[in-house]
Amino acid sequence: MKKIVAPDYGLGETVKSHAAAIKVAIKEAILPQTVTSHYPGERRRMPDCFRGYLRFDPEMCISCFQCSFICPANAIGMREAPDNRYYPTIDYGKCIFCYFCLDSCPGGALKPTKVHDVAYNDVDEMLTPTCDMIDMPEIIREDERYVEYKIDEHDLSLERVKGLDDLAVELPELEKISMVSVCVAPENCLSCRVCEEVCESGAITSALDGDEIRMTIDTTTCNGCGLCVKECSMQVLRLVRREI
Amino acid sequence: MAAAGKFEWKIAIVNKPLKDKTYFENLKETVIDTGICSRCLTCACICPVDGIIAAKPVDFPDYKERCTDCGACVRVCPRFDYKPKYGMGEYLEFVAAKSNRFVGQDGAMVTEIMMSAIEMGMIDRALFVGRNDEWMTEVFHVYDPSQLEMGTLTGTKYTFATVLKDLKKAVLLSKKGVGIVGTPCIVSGVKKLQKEYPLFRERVKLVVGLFCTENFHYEELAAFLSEKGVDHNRLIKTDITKGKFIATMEGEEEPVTFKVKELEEILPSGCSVCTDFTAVEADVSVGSVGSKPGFSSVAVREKNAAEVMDYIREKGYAEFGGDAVEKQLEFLINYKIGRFYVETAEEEGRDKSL
Amino acid sequence: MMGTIEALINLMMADQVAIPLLDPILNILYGIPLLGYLLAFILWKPIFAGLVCPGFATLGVILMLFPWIERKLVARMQWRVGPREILPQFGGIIQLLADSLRFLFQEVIVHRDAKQPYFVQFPVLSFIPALLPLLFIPAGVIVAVKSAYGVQIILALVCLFPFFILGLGWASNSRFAYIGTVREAFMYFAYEIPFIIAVLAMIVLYGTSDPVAIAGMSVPGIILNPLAALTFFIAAAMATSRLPFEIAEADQELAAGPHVEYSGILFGLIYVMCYEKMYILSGLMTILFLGGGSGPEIAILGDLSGVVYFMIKTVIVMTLLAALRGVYPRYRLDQGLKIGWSSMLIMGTLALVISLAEVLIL
Amino acid sequence: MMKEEETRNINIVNSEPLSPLKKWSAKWSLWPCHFVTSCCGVELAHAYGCGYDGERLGSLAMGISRQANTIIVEGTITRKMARPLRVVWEQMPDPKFVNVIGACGERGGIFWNSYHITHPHRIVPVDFFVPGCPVTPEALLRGIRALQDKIEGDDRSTISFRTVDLSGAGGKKNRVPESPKIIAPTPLVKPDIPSGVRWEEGEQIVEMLKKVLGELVISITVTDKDRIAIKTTPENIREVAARLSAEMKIDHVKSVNVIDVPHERKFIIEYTAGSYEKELMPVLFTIFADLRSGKDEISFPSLADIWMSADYTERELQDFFGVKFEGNPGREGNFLLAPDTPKFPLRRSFKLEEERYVLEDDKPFAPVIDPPTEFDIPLPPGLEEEVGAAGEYLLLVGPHHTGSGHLRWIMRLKGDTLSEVIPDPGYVHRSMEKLAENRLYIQNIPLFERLCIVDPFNVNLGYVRTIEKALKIDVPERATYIRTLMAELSRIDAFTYDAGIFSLFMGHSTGFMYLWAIREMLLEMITAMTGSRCSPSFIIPGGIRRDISDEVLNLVEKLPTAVQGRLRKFEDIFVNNPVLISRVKGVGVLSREDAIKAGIVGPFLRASGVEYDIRKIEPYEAYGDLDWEVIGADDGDCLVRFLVRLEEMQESLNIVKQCVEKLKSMERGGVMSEAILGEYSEAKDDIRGSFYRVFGNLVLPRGEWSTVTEAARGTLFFSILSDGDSNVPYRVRTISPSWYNLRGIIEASRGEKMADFWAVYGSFGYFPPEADR
Repeated sequence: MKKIVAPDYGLGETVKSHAAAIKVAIKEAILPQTVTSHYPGERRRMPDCFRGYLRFDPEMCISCFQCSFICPANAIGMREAPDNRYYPTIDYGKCIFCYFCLDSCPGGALKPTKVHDVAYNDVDEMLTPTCDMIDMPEIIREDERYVEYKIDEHDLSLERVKGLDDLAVELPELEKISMVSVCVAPENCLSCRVCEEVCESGAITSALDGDEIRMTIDTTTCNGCGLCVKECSMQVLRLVRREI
Repeated sequence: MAAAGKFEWKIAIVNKPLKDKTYFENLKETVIDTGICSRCLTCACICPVDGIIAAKPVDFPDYKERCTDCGACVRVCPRFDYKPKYGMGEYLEFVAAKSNRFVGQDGAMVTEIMMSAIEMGMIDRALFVGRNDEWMTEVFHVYDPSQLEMGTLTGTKYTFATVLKDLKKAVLLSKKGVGIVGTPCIVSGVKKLQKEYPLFRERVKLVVGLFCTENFHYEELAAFLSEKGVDHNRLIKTDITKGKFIATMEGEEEPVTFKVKELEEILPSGCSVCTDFTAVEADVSVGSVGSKPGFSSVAVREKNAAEVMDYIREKGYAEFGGDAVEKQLEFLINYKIGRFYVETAEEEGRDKSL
Repeated sequence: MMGTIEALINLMMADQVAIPLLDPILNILYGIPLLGYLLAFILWKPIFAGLVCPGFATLGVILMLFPWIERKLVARMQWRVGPREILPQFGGIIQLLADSLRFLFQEVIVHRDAKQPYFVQFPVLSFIPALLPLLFIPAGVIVAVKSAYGVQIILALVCLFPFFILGLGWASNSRFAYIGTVREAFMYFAYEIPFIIAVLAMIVLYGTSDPVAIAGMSVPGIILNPLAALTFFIAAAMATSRLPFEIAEADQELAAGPHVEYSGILFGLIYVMCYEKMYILSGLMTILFLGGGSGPEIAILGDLSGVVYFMIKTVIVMTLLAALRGVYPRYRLDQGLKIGWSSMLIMGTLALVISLAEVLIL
Repeated sequence: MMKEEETRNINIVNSEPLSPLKKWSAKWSLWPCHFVTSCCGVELAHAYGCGYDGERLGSLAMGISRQANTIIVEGTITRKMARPLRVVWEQMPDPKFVNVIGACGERGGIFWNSYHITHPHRIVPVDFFVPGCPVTPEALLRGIRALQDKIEGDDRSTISFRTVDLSGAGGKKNRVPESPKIIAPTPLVKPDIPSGVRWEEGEQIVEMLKKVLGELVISITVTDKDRIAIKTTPENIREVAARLSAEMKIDHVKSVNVIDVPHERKFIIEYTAGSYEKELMPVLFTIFADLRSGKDEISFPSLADIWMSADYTERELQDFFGVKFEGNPGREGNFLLAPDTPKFPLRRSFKLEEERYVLEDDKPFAPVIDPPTEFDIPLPPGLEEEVGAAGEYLLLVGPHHTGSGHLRWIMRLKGDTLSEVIPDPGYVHRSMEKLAENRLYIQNIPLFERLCIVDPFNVNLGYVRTIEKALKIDVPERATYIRTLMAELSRIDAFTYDAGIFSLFMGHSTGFMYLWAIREMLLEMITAMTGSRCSPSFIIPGGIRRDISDEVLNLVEKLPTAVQGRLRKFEDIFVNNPVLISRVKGVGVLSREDAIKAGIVGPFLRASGVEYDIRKIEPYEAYGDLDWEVIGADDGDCLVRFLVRLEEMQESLNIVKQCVEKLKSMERGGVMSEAILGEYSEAKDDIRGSFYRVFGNLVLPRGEWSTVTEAARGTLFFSILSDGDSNVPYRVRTISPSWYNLRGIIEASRGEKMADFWAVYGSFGYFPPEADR
């Protein structure tokens, strides 16, 4: 263990350290290393991975509920859209911007933005319905420049660039892991058709076939949301990798 | 694994007598409303939407909205197509035994068998019937002998248990297997489940049946007992010996006693049609009748149960008191069969009179 | 009647502030009746001293600007910007105007437990010791009241300050204010004696206590007796509760001590008073140690040249006092007392000895 | 009442004839009062620190409510804090304004169903709500700007959306899925289930224990490496503890825990103790006993006189469970909880609001919480009389005092000398342990991160390591280095925060600002790596969420020298300042024995001469492979406590350097353990797209899993009790370093001068949200 010894000042050291303190103060008063960014006149340019307000793309959504399930703050509620599909809504009065939802979204329907400086005058307005999440939100912007923090070997300095920072972010496309639902234990199936009811893509269908019920999973339309697997009370279904 | 295209499987449709009604309505009309429902809750166990509840009588309150009409309840109901079982049934051995490890009613052999099965690794959980402070029954998943310390798991409960309602959950959570303890009707339910669905065949590894004459509805029994002066808040122990019901209460030296016969007035109709006293279909049946006081009679019927018994013997967990006497059971077996015939006759008579 | 006015005007005209730069305009203005009289009145040196400089008008400007200077300076030391957006072109120079107007318009809360009449009176009354010394402080040759005992009078009035702070704290009837008050009282005893000794040393050295005479000395006091200057400076820091001696107000410990219960314009007054005190002590320091308004004559400004020098020096001293906030943490009460009673007392005594020695030798 | 209040202040500003002046002055002079309620206060400090400098907008962070005109409610308002909020609001002269920042203050954020929070807009009228958790300083300033606009007459939200028509061909009505939570019925709850790890020294210790304890115990089990569970009975536990303390030199308690097992009608009372003797350092001794819960009052013998470090924790559990610890010196009344909190909220019979996953109407979902009706917080009964009789007086510091943080210190003063400081914590108690019992394992990562958002990675790591230990997962090497790097950045983060507050307490705002400049750099780094300034939730079981690019690594590589450059100035102006040295040297001394007794941890314990650093004695992550030293000292006063941490920061920078070097030489990618990813092995570079699929059904093996982690301020204890079936934990116990150190503050400040309390307080780096949990 490296031991620290408290300094013991004699008169000389006292004067010296007084002088050192004053020297720093004078130096900074004359040539300050100011690091202030002048919000709202300018705004900090955040990295692309910054977690701000979310955007939503209904085309990519598979209504798998995973964003809602994972949300630690229960800020995401799925709401039935006019086309009878369930889409997420976000209550920013609860959202903690952890982006667990974005990381969970298997279809890539949730997209990040760098919007984060928002004030509401009514707490009920903070619930953002799906239909508002699709386009970039507009915020009041008074900035004319954006600031980039530059850190080099010597110091942190601010680099000011004229112009507006684009707050929309396009994340690089990731290789999607595509899953499909299959029945692994048909003999346990109760033919309760809960899977069919829960299936948003319509891949699971049932039909009467003589004195039997024929359950079908259309593996081409199945989007692998996994809800049927989760809801099946006998656990006869399983998600497996889609073979390409 | 899954090729592009279609994945198909087929399930046979279950017969329903009332064609234009849903399966649950079928069940309701043929079993529940006719009073032959034993309240074993096999239907509640299998119901995929978890809608059937252990009310009095068993019900699916919002089946109009929630029921998917899959027929599973009808498929597994042991009373839907009821063939009463009776007698002693087949068994490999019938012994009197007393656990050395556990204290309970009589020989505490139910506990011993289950705990040994867990110890052997045959099962990883056992479904017991416990009770809360109000003496209402509740399901208890036992994983470890230490859970028995609180002492509400052993002993007769006399009221209907909801243990089967939890079976599916237990089966799905279990990694090795599940053991279940129940009255003959529950055992029949489990056997029906096992017959219908491989899931239960694979996972329910041990079914312990109890000797049973009847069970009561909690509310009715509670009302009856309080009429007799039993305060369930202070109730410590109940027992039936020699045709007498004995309830010991905290702070009172003299227990309340009355004749068992008196209980017949609140006997549920489902029990009155039951003729199975010894849980004929169980893997092993346990009861107190047939052996000397302090011992349990154990009728080992299946191989898995025999393995457990061998294990108990090997470890010396139980003291064996020789063979149990089948003769002593005859009275109760016959009593139950007799009751059935009287009831049916009565009912038929009534029908005729209408 | 007319005669009296005439005499008065003559008296005023005889002692006018001479500003060569403005002479042409002034000469025209003097000719306008009434306005001329008014102008003559204002430019009459004693009145000018009281109303314009170093009196009210200057004080007002100082109070509006100096906290801004302080905030800007400290902000600079602290790698930030300080007030700005209110008037970005001028670095937010009118920040204090907004703050003081806000205080003016804000509700004044006199809480139930306060000693109510005094609670309101003390902040107002405290202006007496704050304003009176200004009459004796000469800005160059301009002074309101000439007195051979000017320095002593200033000293006496300045020493009244702590009593008002004690009063504030007492009237607030709050535990934090109470502790702050006690601390203020303790600190008062600690700095007062070295403070007076330091001034005494200078009076001994100069052989006079007339501020005008002292300010007119050829060699500034700081060169003659730097130790006395240092003692005075530290004592001034203590008296104005600047860091590292911001012990009575100690924001993090006592939540502003004696001022904790004040709100609205009453707090505004106290806030202003603190800066007034600083202004007066800095002015005194300028006179005693920095040669008052002396400096290379700027002919075109006439008498105002002394005023300008005086103001520049005073503001520098104030800035130095303010800058301490950026450099030092806070002492503990007992350490503050120890410094007052030991180091500073010794320093003050030594300063007195030096003065005596200089007087005797020279 | 509230409706009138809401418009009152803006009406005052609008009233003629001076209204333009009033508006203008109010607009440019919005002084927020010092009312730090929760962790968003960190970002408030940033907004008013040198990085953003709120003073530019005329908004001077002024401490005192009487002189300020704005309250910025920083996040959670607990039931206990609700009272001061109303009081502060009422103390403030009209016109006054309230902004709420942070999700917790709006609809509860991550604590939305906590039993201890309230909604501030039901207590005071609120002008603006700023979303975020924590909000960014820019968002906070946007709130100020919005308020300025409102004063000028333009009252609006600063965001607007373009509504897109979603209507399409109606499909079939779909079934709503059920909750993803799996909760096992009547689970097995047992703290001493062996995990099957071979640990030979453990066997020897068990032998030793058996000799010492003999008949007093029921069983002694080695449950895991470095954890031994001793089962005893309530009657014997005092004797067991006394013998362990006397004969085995087990000298401190790391955690006291109560586990409610209602279905078995019992409570398990658990003391996790440890020793600062060299050879026993890493071992956790869990001593537990079953306590039958009957209908009467339940009591258990207190061990506070044997191990003083158990004292406050026992008091806390008394509030939580209603288990009376017989013999605990605590006063009557609640210690941590507000007077009107539901009784015994951590019992399992107390149910929280369940999550809803489907929004049926447009109404946002949050439980309705009635605000408290009384606004004073009672003192412990009898205290005032007692103090009066002793010739002392009471000074109540906090919770809205400039130097109190978010708790109340009840000071007993004799003259200027502190005879005792009685802590009144719980103002930021957000019931994390209870919430954790109701959430998926994975959802608890951000939850626990809110313990301490100035030390996010370490808290994160503490929880995640516990899960990894239970699942026996090995983390890929690259991930361990990144985690170590992050943990060290986080350590610097916490130090700069604490040192900043320390300098502020010492009256030195320049020191504060200098550190805040360094913090801006650090947060810039953390944002570049993770995307969030203070709450990254980046470390997940099996690795980290995504790999870090080389550009970011290049940035991080430059950080140490840049930080050191600025740090030198800080040292010159603050650390070496003779005024500071004279202020803190020899103040608040805790000797080695006192320090251990009081149960303080981390650098503060090391400053008292105990060589205990979990990173060294039980190296986790990459610490074993790196070259660094443990820093300590002997004096145990405020100065060395501060200097030790300062030196530790240098050591951290050194570790950061080494980590970056190593990472640069490593191949990119593969930062998730494939064992946990299962079929989703493509996600090993970036978890995006598979997060829920991988972690949604994470279930821990049955048993209790405990870890200690060296967080910035010391030992962070996590213990997860899993029933083996549920995907939510049965009980999570966490004791944070600040909670341990609370006792240290009390002990060190005893007998010091009143002003020195802040030296002691600051030197301990106490962070109330971390302590209150």
